[in-house]
Amino acid sequence: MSNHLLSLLIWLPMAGAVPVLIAGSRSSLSRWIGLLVAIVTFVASLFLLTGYDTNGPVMQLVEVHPWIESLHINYALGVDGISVALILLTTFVGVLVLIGAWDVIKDDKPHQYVAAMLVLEGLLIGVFCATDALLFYVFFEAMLIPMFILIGIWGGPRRVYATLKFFIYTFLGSIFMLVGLIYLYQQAGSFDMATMAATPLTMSQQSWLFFAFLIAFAIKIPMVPVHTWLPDAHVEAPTGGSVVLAAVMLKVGGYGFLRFSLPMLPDASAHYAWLVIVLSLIPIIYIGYVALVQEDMKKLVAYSSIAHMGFVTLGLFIVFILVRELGNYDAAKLALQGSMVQMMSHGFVSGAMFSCIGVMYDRLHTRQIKDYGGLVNVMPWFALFMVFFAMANIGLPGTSGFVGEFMVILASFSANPWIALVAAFTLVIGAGYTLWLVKRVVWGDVTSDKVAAMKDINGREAFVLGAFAVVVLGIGIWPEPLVHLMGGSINHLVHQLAISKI
Amino acid sequence: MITLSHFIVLGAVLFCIAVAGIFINRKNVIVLLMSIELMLLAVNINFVAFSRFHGDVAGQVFVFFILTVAAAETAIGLAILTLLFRNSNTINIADIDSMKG
Amino acid sequence: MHQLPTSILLIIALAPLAGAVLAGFVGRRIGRSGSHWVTILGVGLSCVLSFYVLYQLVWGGASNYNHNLYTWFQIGKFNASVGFMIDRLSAMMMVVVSFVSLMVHVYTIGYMADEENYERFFSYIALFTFSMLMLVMSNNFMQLFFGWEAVGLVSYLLIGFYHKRPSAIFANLKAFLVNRVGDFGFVLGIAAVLYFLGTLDYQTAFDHAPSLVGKTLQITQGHTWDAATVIGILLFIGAMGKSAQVPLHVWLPDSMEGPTPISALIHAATMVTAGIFMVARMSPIFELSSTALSFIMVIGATGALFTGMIGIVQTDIKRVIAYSTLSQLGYMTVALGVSAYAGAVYHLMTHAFFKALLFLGAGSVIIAMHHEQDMRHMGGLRKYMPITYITMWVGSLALCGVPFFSGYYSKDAIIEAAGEAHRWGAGYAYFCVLFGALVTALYTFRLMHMTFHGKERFKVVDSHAQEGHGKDHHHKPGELAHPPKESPWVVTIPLIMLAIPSLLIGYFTVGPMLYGTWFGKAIHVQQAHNVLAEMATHYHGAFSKGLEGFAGWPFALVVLGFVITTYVYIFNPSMADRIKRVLKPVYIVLDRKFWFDEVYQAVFARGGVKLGRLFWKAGDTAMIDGAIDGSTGLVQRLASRMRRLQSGFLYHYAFAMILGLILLLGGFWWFGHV
Amino acid sequence: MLSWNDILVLLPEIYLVAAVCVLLLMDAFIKPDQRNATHWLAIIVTVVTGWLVVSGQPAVPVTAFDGMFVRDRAAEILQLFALLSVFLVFVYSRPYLKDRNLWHGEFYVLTLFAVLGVMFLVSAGSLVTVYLGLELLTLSSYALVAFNRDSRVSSEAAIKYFVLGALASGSLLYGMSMVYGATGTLDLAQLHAAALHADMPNLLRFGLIFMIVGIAFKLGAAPFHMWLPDVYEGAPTATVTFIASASKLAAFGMAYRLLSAFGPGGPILHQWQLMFAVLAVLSLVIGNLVAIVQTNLKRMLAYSTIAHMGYLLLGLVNATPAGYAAALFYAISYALMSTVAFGVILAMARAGFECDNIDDFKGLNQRSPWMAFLMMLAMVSLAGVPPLFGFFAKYLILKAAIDAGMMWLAIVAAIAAIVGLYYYLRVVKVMYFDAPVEGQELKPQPDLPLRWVLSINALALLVLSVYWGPLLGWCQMAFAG
Repeated sequence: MSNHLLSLLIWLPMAGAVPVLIAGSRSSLSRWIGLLVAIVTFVASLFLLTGYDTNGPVMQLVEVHPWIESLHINYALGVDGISVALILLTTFVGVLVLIGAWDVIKDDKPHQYVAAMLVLEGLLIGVFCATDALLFYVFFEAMLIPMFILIGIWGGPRRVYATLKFFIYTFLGSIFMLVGLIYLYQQAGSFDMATMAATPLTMSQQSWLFFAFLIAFAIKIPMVPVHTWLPDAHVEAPTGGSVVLAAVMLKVGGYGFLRFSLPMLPDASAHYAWLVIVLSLIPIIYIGYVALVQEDMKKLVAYSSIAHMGFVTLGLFIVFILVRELGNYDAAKLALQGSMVQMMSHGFVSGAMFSCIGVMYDRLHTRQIKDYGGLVNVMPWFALFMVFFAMANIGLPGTSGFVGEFMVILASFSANPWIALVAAFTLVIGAGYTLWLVKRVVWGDVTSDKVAAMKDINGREAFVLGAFAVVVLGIGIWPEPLVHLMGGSINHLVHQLAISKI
Repeated sequence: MITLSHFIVLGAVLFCIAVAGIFINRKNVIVLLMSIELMLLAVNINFVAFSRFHGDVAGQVFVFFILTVAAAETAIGLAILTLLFRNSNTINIADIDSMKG
Repeated sequence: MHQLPTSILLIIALAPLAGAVLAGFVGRRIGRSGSHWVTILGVGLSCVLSFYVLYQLVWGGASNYNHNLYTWFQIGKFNASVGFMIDRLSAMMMVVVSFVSLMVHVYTIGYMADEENYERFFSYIALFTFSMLMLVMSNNFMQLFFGWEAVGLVSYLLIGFYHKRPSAIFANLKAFLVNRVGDFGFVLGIAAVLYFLGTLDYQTAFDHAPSLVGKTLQITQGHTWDAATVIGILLFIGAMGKSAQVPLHVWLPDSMEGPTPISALIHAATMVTAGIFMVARMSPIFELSSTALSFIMVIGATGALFTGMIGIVQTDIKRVIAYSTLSQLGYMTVALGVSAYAGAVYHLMTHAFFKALLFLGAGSVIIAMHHEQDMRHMGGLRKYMPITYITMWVGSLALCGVPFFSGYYSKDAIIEAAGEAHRWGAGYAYFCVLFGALVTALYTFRLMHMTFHGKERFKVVDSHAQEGHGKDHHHKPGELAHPPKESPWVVTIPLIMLAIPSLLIGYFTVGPMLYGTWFGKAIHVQQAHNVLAEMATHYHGAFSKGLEGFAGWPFALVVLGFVITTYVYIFNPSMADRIKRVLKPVYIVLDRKFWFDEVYQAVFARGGVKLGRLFWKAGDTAMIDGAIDGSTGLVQRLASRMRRLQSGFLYHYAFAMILGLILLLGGFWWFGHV
Repeated sequence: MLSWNDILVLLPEIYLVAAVCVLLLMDAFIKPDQRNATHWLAIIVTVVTGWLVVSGQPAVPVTAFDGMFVRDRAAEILQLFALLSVFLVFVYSRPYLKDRNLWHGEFYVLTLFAVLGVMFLVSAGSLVTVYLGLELLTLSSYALVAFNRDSRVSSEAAIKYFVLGALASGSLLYGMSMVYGATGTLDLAQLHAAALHADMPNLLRFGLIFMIVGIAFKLGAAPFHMWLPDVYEGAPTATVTFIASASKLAAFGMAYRLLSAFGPGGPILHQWQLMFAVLAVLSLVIGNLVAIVQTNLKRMLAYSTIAHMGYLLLGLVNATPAGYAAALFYAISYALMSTVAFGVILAMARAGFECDNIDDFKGLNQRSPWMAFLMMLAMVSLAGVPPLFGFFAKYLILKAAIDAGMMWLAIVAAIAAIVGLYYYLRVVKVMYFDAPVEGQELKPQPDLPLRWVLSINALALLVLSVYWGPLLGWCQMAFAG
C-alpha cells in the first residue's frame, strides 16, 4: 500500500469520477460519492506525513514503472517535502470546494461538476508527484481540460471568452516547454528529472531552454505581462473553479520553476535572475495599483493573487544572488522557504477569499463592490471571517500570509536593500486595496434592501471558511512544522544551485 | 537521325499541352478528360522510348498496364460526368463552384 | 537570585486572550455582564501578576527572565522563536499596560452601558491587552512585530467600532494605512538587523551591537551608509507610525472616532507609546548612531511644539487631548533623541496615567453631555460633576508639569535634558520643548475653562414632550434632554484610581527611575552623552527637585499660559474671537492643521486611484489585452483572406497544383546547384 | 515463374479479391431487404482478411512475383489498420446509408476493392505495383465519392476529385517514366542502388519531383490539397470516413515505399528533406489557418487533415527509421481519431439532417452527453492535448523533427498547434457551453453495433494514451532494418 500511495492519490479521485458520472444528476448521490472520494483522498494524503521522512533521501515513496522503454519514458513518481506540502494543500482544498459548491450547482449538472473537480484534483496531485518530465508535462497539460470545462459550463456571462483565453494562453506557454523538454531529453538521454538536472549544458543551451520554460511557468503563475488571463478566468469561473485555480493551479507554475528552471538550468537562471526579479517586483507595485481600482471583487482578489505570486518568484530567484554572488546560504534557504510558505499560504488565503466572495455571490448574484456594503450588520459571522482573511491577505503577523512575505523580505534585504524596499511596498499597497475592499463591503451602514435581506452564513459555509481559518492561523502562529517538512528538500536544492553545470 | 532526347522532348511537350489543357480550359469537362488521356499518352511515349533505350522490356509492359487503367479511368470519368450533368444540367467547369472557401 | 516562573508570565499574556476569546465567540450566550466579567477577570489577573512580577524583580531579587517558549521556525543557523524577555523595563510596561487596561475595562461598563455590541467591545479591548503585553514582553524582533501589528489590528477594529459612521470607517482605514507606512520601514529595519547582526533575538543582537561600528551598507556605487544609522532610522520610521510622529501623525486625531475608553487606553496610554518603548528597548543599537538620534530628536521636537499648537484651536474636547497626546509623544521622542531613554520611558509612564485620566474624564463629561463633544456647548460643568472636575484638574496640572505632580518630574527632566544635550539639533529641540510648555498650558487650561468654568453654553430641553429618547436620539447641538449629572461609580472609581498615580507616582519614583540606575542593563547609554547622569549629579531628592521647579522657566511659562487662558476664557470671553481675527493667518494654519490631511488625501489617496486607473486601462486593458486580442484578430483576418484561395473552380485548383510543381522544381533547381 | 510460394505470400489479397467477387455476385441476386447479409458478410470478409494478414506474416520480409510485391512488417501494419478502418467504416455507416437509401452492395464492394488497392499499394515492390494499387484505390474512391447519385455536391466533389486525381497520377506516372529512364529499372529494391550511380541524375531528380506531386496529392499536403475540402464536404460522410482513414494510411505507405528507395542514404536526401519541409510548413499554415473560419464541420476536418498531413510530413523529413516510425504512428493515430470524429457525425446524422455543421452540435452535452464526450475525446486528441492519444503522436513527430536538427520546423509546428487548438476547442465549446437549438432533437442512431464500436474506438484514444508503448514498438519494428 505505502509504496503505491502516490498512485493511489492520483488515480483514486479520477476513478472516483466514474461512479459520480454514473450516479447522474437526479439525486444528490453523485455529490455524496464525490465528497466521499475527496475525503478518502485527503485522509490517504495524510499518510504522506508519516510516510515521508524529512531526514531521508531527496525523493521518497518512489514508484517507477517503465512506460515506453524504447524512449526511456517512465511512469515515475516520487515526493520531496515540497511536493508533500503541495499535495496536502490540493487534497485539503479538494474537499472544501466540494462542500462549498454543495447547493450552489445543485440544479446544473452537479455530477459533471463534481467529476470535473475530482479529475482536476487527481491531475494536480499527479503534477506534484511526477519525477518523469514527460509524465509531468502530461499532467501539467491535462489539467487544463477539466478547468476549461468548469469555467465554460458553470461560468459567468463572458465565460467562453475567458475559458478559451485561459486554455490557449496556457497551452501556448507549455507547448514551447514541450519543445524544450524534447531538446533536453536529447541531451540527457532520459526524461528522469534528476538525470536532466545532472546533465551538463552550455550557457547558450541553458538560455534557450530557460526562456522556453520561463514562458510556460510565467504564464501559469502568472507573471506580468502575461497575467491577463487570470483576472478574466477568475471573474468568470464558478466559485469552486476560482478556489482551485487560485489555491492550487497557480502553484504549479512556481513548482515548475522549482523543479525545472532552477535545478536544470542553474546558470541560465542565475544569469537571467535579474529579469525574473524585475518581473516579480513590477507586479508588487503595478498590480497593487491596478487592484486598487477594481470594481469587481473577484478581479480584485485575482490581481492580489498576482501580486502575491510575485513574492514567490522573487524568493525563487533572489536565491541566485545570495548563493552565487554572496555565498549566503542561510539567506538563500530563507528565501526559498519564504516563497514556498508563500505559495502554501496564498493557497489557503486566496482560496478562502474566493470562498467568501462565493458566499456573497450566492446571495446577491453580483460581484460588483458597489452592490454591497454594511454586511457586518446583517452577517456578523461572515464579516468576522472576511476581515480575518483580509488581514491574512495583507500579511498580518499571526496569519500564514505574514510568514512567507516576511521571510522573502528578510532574505531579499540581504541580497539587495533596494529589492527589499520595493518588495516591502506591498505592506502599504496590499493593505490599501484589501482594506478598502473591506471598508466598502463589510463596514458601513446597510446600503440596500437586498443587502438587508442577506442571511448570515449557514453551517456548511461556516465549516468551509472555518477550516481555511484554522489552517491560516495555524501556519501563522507556528510555521515550523511546515518549514521543517520542506527544509531538507530546500537545503538540497540550494546546494544544487550553487554548483555550475557548464 | 532521331535520338532519345527527341522522344523525351515530344513527351514533355505533350505533357505540357495536357497540363495546360487542364487548367487553361474553362469550357467543359470533356476537354479535361481528353487532356488527361493526352497526359497518359505522353507518359507512354516516355516509357516506350526509355525501355527501347535501355533494352529493357519492363517499361513497355508498364505501358500496357497504363493503357488498361486509362480506359477504366475514362469510364469512371464519363460516369461521373453524366451524374454531374444529371444533377446540375451543366458540364461547364465555370459553373461547378457550389463548394468553396 | 531566583528565576521567574514561566507559568506566571504565560498567564499574564494569555489570561486577557482567554477573556477576549470567550467574550468574542460566546459573548452572545454569556450575555453582557458575563462578557465584561470574563474579560475583567482576565485582565485583572494579569494586572495582579504583573505587579507581582515587578515586585519580584525590584525587591524580590528575581533575576531577569529571557527564554524562548517555542521555535517559530528554524532555517539553517537562523532561528525565529517566540519567547519572553522580562526585565524592569518590560515589567514596568506590563504594569502600566495591565493597570490602565483594567481601569478602562471597569470604566467601560459605565461608558458603553447602552451600546449595542457591548460584548464585542470587551472582547476587543481584552484582545488588545493581550497584544500589547506580547509586544512589551517579547524577547525578539519577530514577536515584537507580531504585537506591533496585532495592536494595530485591534486599534483598527476599535476606531471603526461605530462601523455605521462613515467618518469612523474612514478613520480606521486611514489609521491602518498610515501605520503600515511606518511598518514598511520597520520591517526593513528588522531585515537590516538580521542582515547585519544575523539574529532577531534581542539579547544576541544587543551583544553583537558593537560590531555594527564601521559596518556600512552599499546604497549606490561608491556611496555607503553607516549600518547603525540605517537600522536606527528604519526602525524609528516604524515608531513614527505607531507613535504618531510628524509626518505620520495624521491618523491619531481621526482615531478619536473610536469610543472614548479606546482613546484613553490605546491612543493615549499604551499603544501609541509602543514606539517610544521600542526605541528605548533598542537603546544599545540606537546609541551607536548619533545621526539617527538627531533625526529622532528633530522629528520629536517638531511634533512636540507644532501639534500642540493645533490643539489650541480645537473645539472637540477629545481632539484637544489627542493633540496634546501628539505633543507629549513628541516630548518622549525628544528624550529618546538626547539619549535620555529613561526620561522617555519615565514620561511614558506618568503620561500613561494622567493622559488616560484626562481621556476618561473627558469621556465622563461626554456621558454627562449625552455624547456631545463640542466644548463650545459646555461650560460650568464643575457643579454638576465634582469628582470628574477634581480628577481632571489633577490630570491637567500633571500634564502641564506643575511641580510635585508626576508630570512635572518627567517633563521637566526632558526639557532639562534637551538643554543639556550637545547633539546636533539639540538647540532647536530645547526651544521646541520649552516653548511647548507654554503651548501645553494654553490648550490644557483652555480645555478646563471651556468645560468646567464660565457660564453654561447648553440648555436643557424637556424631552418628556418628545418620546423615544436615547443615544440615537438627535438633539440640536447644545440641547440636552436631562441636566448633566455625575457619572456612575464604575466611571468615577477609575478616575480616582488614575488620579492617585498622576499625582504622586512621580514624587516617589523619580529618584531611582530617572536619575538612578533602576532600569539597569535594560537601557544602555554611552557614557559620552549620558545627559541624565550629568543631571543626576545635581539631583538632591524629589522634594528639593520640586522646589527648584518653581524657579524654572517651564513653570513660568505655565503660569503665563494660565493667566492668558483665564483672562480670555473666564473674564473676557469675547477676547477669543478678537484674537482669532487679529491672528487670522496663524489661526487658519492651525485650524487646517498645516494642511497635512489635504496634501495626503490629494497625493496618496486620489493620486493612487488615478495611477491605478492609468495602469489598469492603459497597461492591462489597452496594451496587453490589446496585443492579445489584436493578434487573434490578425489570425482571423489572415484566415479569411486565405480561404478565398479556395475559389471552388477546378482550374484554380489545378493551377495551384501546377504552381506547386513549378515551385518544387524551381526550388529544387536552386538548391540542387548551391 | 509463378510459384506456389507466391500464391501463399499473396494469400490475403487473393482471398479478398475472391471474396469481393462472391460478394458482388451474391448482392446482385438478393432482395434489398436482405442487405444485412451483404453487410455482415463484408464485415466478416474484412475480419478474415485481417486475420490472414496477421497469421500469414513471415518472420522476415518476403517478396513475390520477382519482387513486384513485398510483404514486410510495415506492409502488415498498414494493411491491418487499413482493414480496421474499413471495418469501422462499415459499422458506422450502415444507419447513415439506410436513411439515405444508399444502402447498396456496391458500397461494400467498392470499399473492399479500394482497400485491396491500399493493400497492394503499401506492399508494392515495384513502380508498377505502386501505380496499380494507387489506381485501384483512387478509381474506387471516385465512385464512392459520387455514390450519392442524386446529390449535386457529391457529383461535383467527384468530378473535382477525379480531374485533379488524374492530374496527380499523371504527374506521378510522368515522374516514374523519368526515373525509369534515369535508372533503367522499375524495381524499387534495385532503384536505390541504381539511383546512386544514375547516368542521368538530373532526369532522376525531375522524376522524383513529379512523383512527389503524386504523393503530396494523395496525402493532401498543400499546395496539392485543394481537392480535399470539397471532397470532404460533398461526398457522403461514410465515404469521407474511408478517405480520411484508410487512404491516408495508403498515402503514407506509398510515400514510404518510394522514399525508402531514394530517401535515407539516397543520392539526394538533402533536397528531399527540404521539399518535404516546405510542403509540411505550407500544409501546417494553410490547414490550421483556414480551418478556423469554417462553419461546416466536415470541411473543418478536411483542413485539419491537411494540417495533420503537415505533421506527418515532419516525420518523413527525418528520413530515418525513427522518423518513419513516428510518421507511421502518426498516420495510425490520425486514422483512429478521424474515424471517431466522423463516426460521431454518422451517428448523429439522420434522414434529411446531415449534422455536418458545427452549429448542429449546439448543446449536445445536454441532449446526449455520451456522444458529446466521445466527440470531445476526438477533438482534444486531434488538438494534441495530453493526456489524449493525439498528443503522443505529436510528441513523436516533434521529436523526429528536432532529432533531424530542424528545430525551426518543430517551433513552426508548435505554433501551428496553438492555432489549431482554437478550432478544435470551438467544437467542444459548441457542444458543452452552448444551449441546444429548440425543436431539433439530437439523438444518436439507435444502432447498437455503431454505438458500442464507436465508444470502444473513442475510449481507445484514452487507453492508447497509456499503452501507446506497444504500438510504438510495433511501428519501430516495422522499420528496423
